[in-house]
Amino acid sequence: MRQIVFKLRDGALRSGAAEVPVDVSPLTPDKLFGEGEDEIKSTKVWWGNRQENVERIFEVSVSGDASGAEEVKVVFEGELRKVKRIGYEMSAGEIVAEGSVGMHCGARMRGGRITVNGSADCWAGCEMHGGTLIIEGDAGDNLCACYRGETTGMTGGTVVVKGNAGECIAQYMAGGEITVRGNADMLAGLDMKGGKIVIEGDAVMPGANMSGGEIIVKGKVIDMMPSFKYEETVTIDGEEYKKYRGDFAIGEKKAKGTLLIRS
Amino acid sequence: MGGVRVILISGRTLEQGTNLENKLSDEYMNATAVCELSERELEKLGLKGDGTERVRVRTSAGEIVVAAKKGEGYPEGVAFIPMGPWANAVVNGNTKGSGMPFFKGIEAEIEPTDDEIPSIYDLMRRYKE
Amino acid sequence: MAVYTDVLCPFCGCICDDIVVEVGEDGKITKVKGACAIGRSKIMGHDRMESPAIREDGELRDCSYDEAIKRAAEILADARRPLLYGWSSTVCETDRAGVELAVEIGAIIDNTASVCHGPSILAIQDVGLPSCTLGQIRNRADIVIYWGSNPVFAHPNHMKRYSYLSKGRFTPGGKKDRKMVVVDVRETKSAKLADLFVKVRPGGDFLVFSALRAILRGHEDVVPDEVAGVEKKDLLSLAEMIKNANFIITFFGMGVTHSGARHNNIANAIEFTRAAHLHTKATIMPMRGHYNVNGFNQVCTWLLGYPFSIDLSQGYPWYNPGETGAVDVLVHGECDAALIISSDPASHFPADAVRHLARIPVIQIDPYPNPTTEFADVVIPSAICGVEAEGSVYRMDSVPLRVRKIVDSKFMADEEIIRRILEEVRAIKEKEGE
Amino acid sequence: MAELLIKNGVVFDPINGVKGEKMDICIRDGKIVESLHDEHGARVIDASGCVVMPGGVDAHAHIAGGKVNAGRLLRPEDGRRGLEPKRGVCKPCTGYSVPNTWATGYRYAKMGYTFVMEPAMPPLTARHTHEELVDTPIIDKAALPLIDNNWMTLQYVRDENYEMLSAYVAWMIRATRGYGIKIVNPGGTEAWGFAKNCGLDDPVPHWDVTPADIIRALAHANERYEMPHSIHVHGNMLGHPGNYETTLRTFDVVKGISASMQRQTMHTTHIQFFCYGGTSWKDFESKADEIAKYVNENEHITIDLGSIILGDTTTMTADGPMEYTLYRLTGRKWTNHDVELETGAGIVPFLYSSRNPVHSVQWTIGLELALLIKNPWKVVLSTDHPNAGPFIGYPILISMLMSKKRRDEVMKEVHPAVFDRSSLASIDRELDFHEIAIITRASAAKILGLHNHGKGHLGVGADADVAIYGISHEESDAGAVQRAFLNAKYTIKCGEIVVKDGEIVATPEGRTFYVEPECEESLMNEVMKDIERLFKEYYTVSLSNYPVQDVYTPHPYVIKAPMSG
Repeated sequence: MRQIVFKLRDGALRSGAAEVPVDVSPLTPDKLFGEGEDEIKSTKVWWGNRQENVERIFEVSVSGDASGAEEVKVVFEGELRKVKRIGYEMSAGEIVAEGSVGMHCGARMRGGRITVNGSADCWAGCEMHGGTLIIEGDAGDNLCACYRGETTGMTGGTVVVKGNAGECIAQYMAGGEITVRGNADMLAGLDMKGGKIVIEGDAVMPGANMSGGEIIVKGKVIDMMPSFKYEETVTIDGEEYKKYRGDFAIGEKKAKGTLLIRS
Repeated sequence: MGGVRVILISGRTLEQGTNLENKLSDEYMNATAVCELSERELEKLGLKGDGTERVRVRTSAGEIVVAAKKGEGYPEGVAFIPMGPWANAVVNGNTKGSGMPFFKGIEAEIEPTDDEIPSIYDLMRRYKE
Repeated sequence: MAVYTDVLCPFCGCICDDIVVEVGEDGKITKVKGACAIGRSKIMGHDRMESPAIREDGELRDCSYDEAIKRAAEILADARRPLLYGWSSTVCETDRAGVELAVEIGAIIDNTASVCHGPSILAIQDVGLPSCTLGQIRNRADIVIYWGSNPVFAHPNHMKRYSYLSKGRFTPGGKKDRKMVVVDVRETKSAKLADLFVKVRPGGDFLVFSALRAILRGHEDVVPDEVAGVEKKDLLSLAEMIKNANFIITFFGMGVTHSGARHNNIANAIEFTRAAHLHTKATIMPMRGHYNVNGFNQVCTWLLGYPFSIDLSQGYPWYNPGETGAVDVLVHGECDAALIISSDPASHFPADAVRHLARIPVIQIDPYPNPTTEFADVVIPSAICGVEAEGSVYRMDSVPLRVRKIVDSKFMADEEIIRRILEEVRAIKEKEGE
Repeated sequence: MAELLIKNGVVFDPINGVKGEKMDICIRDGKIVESLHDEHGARVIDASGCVVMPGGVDAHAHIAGGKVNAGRLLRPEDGRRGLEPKRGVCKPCTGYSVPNTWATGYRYAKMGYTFVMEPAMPPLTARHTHEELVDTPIIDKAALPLIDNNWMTLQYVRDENYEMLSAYVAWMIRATRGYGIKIVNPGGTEAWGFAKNCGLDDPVPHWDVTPADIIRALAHANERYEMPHSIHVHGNMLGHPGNYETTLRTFDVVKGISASMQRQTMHTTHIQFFCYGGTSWKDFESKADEIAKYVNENEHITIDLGSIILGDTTTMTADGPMEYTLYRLTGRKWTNHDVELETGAGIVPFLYSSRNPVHSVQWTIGLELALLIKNPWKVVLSTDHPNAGPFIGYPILISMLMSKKRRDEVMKEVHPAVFDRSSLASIDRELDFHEIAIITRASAAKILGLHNHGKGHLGVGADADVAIYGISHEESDAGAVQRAFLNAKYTIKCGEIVVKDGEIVATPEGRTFYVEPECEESLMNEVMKDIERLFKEYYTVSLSNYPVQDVYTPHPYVIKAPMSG
């Protein structure tokens, strides 16, 4: 087992009155498992419009050995809100972020596990295909959605958000499962085609343009879509839910989405 | 005298547009440092809405003092400030992953005040501090 | 005295091109005919920034163009995350130079669309845009819908030249051959002229579009009796109007892009248009604000593949409004220098964004002083495009036109200013041995 | 300018009858010359073991203008598929099927191409097309204005006033700085203004003319001048099962009209999309054999292939109703942009899937055509970029046309419908380098009439546009062929080395070619009265703001087209 710790140096991201984000997409178990300590420290990361050695920005410590990415644990420490693309495209191993993280955490992830001990900014788990993403705090907007122009978002994997989630989560979702313990803001599951979303709190206009998949809302629905059809009341785990089908705005043939709202 | 809770929207007006490239002028300030309210809201606030009275508008993003004016066509609970620096003093900058802040549909609280409307220079000075 | 006819108006996205301008012996404009009040005011001109200036000890000190350009280049060459913003009230030639500058320094480049019709662009990228040029509407449209848009104020000549009040081949009777519908949260001046006014509660547009789509696709049974403050019977009669039309156009404005679901409102408006197209010819168009806001989006798209909010820091274009928008990078305190051209973010950005802008070095290029000047560190006055400088512009319907130079000016044109800054930046980089 | 000598290459220059001969090419001041002034001072490229051809000429690729840009805008996801950071002399590149203008210039140059025809320029937005062409580096280019659905055209065709029509056409080509007459779904695009379409012999709604009338009249108008190119036709019913019959009838429309120059009277474009049999997508089949038969038997027609590259692409055409049909099939994104009084445009992303029987058969058709049409001078390689696939797929097509083995391999991977509904499996013909040189440069140059203006050949006086491919003229391995044609060893543009070892080393600006038909003044004055009325009553721009100004063609190459005698 190998552990690599990146501790953000105080003030390392400061440039005048600004704090310029750093892109840590090269710092995944996949990319680092075979590298020596010196190589890891001199890995280039983009900080604004120039590349820097990772060591200039993070204190780096490496312990243990690994024969593959799955035996690597990467830990990020410090004030991580301006640290972007943690675990970008990772396929194996583990990443733990000790604090709230910047945008695109776990985006395009295919496997492995990311734990954020804080909140995650927008586009966490975007276009995720596999693996596990646990966010102890809140998730920002476009969680598990897709980048501009794509028409398929998350296709697989598991995501748990223990706090609230922002707008447009899981847009164009096609597979996998998302649980939000708190509330989800506007348009959860927009354009959803498959997979499952469980929102334990409230949701605003969930399921618009849904053509497949399932959304379960345990709290209130604010602004129910006017283009869903009530079908029946069903019982899940001893609780009664109203079951709706939609979205009829896209036509009856395509309206294969299921929206379950606890009554 | 209590305040009222409204949904605040900002947008273009002809006067605002005409003075768009003359923003340091009094005309621009007169055109944009204004909150238009429906008769109902004005009644609740005990104001005439002739443009001589002032209100304080407060949102989660900040607060601003502007002139109160009667607006036509507004449903109850909706208030309007022409787009510009006074409106933006109370607009939240979080774009929620879209790049676009909420310039319209902002929850706001409005109350009468005797405080002065800040000039454009006062407003900018605030930002510099 | 000289008289210029068919002059193009450099104010809004309508770009009226039948203006008459008279110029006196002294080379000053004396009269503007055929323009709306806003356009006339723009062409006539008023108080200018007289000299380039650099801020020293808190005060602006007049200087030469050379000195201001050099200082601007130093600021930009030094920055880690510079923002180049504005670009909508200038010509495409400037925008092309701006893109080259952004590529050179690894900047974020963004235009005013990001606080205007940026959401419309995001929506187009999601679903597309069934649209047309304005002449199609003039000649064919029998239903004109203004949704969240108030043309009487924002585009005063729009109805007369291009839509409700104009006359064309299949609409020889003008407004007698058309019906006008206004959808808004308040009864605007435009709404008062409409044959049908539909009042939606603020933020409710998304729901109304979805209900109309379901109805147009034959599923009115699922729609509840009231949707976002609109009675179902009103939705049904609007849908009936649409089904019986020959050609419908929906013009939408910031009433939809600025509120509620923002870009998803527009995506839904476009989906509504597609549903209407099952019954008739249905088109939709954003009411673009600045005369060349579209032009910048066009230039950026052909040069960089994306229309606005582009981050070039890593050498290739990364496009992600919400992360790379001007408001985003300012509110997040990310950018460490800014060049603002033909725009005034101090007035038009939310307070949090302006606060950060006030803290970082700012270069301003503009014919006029404005609130952004209050904290600009370098100020470079420029010639007014369409009056003192010529160039390409794109109308709201993407028709490219060339605005003209009518009078001489002592001020440098925007394009030249940007090209000079670019040259200086290259010289600095060469010195640094990059 | 310094002299350049290309030594020891095996040269294929079909226009000059050079068929794989080892010979030297001398270059001075951007032109091919007989011999050098100073052989010792000249820069020498040793092309031993290489194939040398004139710079490639693309007769039909949508690379610039409002529609292309709307395609880029529509597809940021496509943009991300072709990202390349700035490097050396190159600016950043984006896009796979809809690349940015920089990438377009670089990628063509890397394939050894030096001239591209943008084949669909809406007159009202011609300025936009030219702005993008100017920003497309290295290559020379031209654009064809759409003149077939214009109200003025329809009116003159209806009135059978062909004199006025020819004057109007001349004015349009000059006003737009265009190269010739483009026709796209004549009548159908006008009908699309009210969401309708029409067939070759149906009356156009509100106009009392048929598409066939329009095509015939425009062919006559074109031949009144010594136009370098014939009418360039995308006919009616593109992409519909059973459309091959319409295609054959369209060919017949201009039969008997004599050309003013030594060339075809009609170039029919991306003909793959017009070779469909069957009555629906269920019994859809290739009719490439029928089309090839007609082309073999008649001299007035030339074609380009519009061959499919399997995979994702972006379809875009002025044929608005066709794109709407495609959108209804896919249910994905759809952009439509009708242009007042003139034309329209539709854009739909599309995936040609090897698992789909229709797409697989479509894929065979382009190859069938190239192999069944006996005379390669009637054929131009194209993908109707990006409609049937992006232009960077040309090397794939070349390798297929040169290798029966490669075709057989791919046929096994695609849907088996290709064995029943297409004749491709039974065709043994393999094109050689000479024939490839014809269909990728020489025939295109002749069909466009560019061979008289220095393009498509290496004769003395021609533009020094040369492609040197790092491959032996005896090589038969399809993979090696594909690699060689994707990244030229050298590309020389007007005497300047722009590509070396597959990398861009210089990015000069290319020229814009346009034609000036020379109409009699009195006739022109008369037609101007009609044009003035048209602008006043129906257009939303003033006549004086309509024509493209000089500034949009900073490097012009003007071809005069006098009235034909």
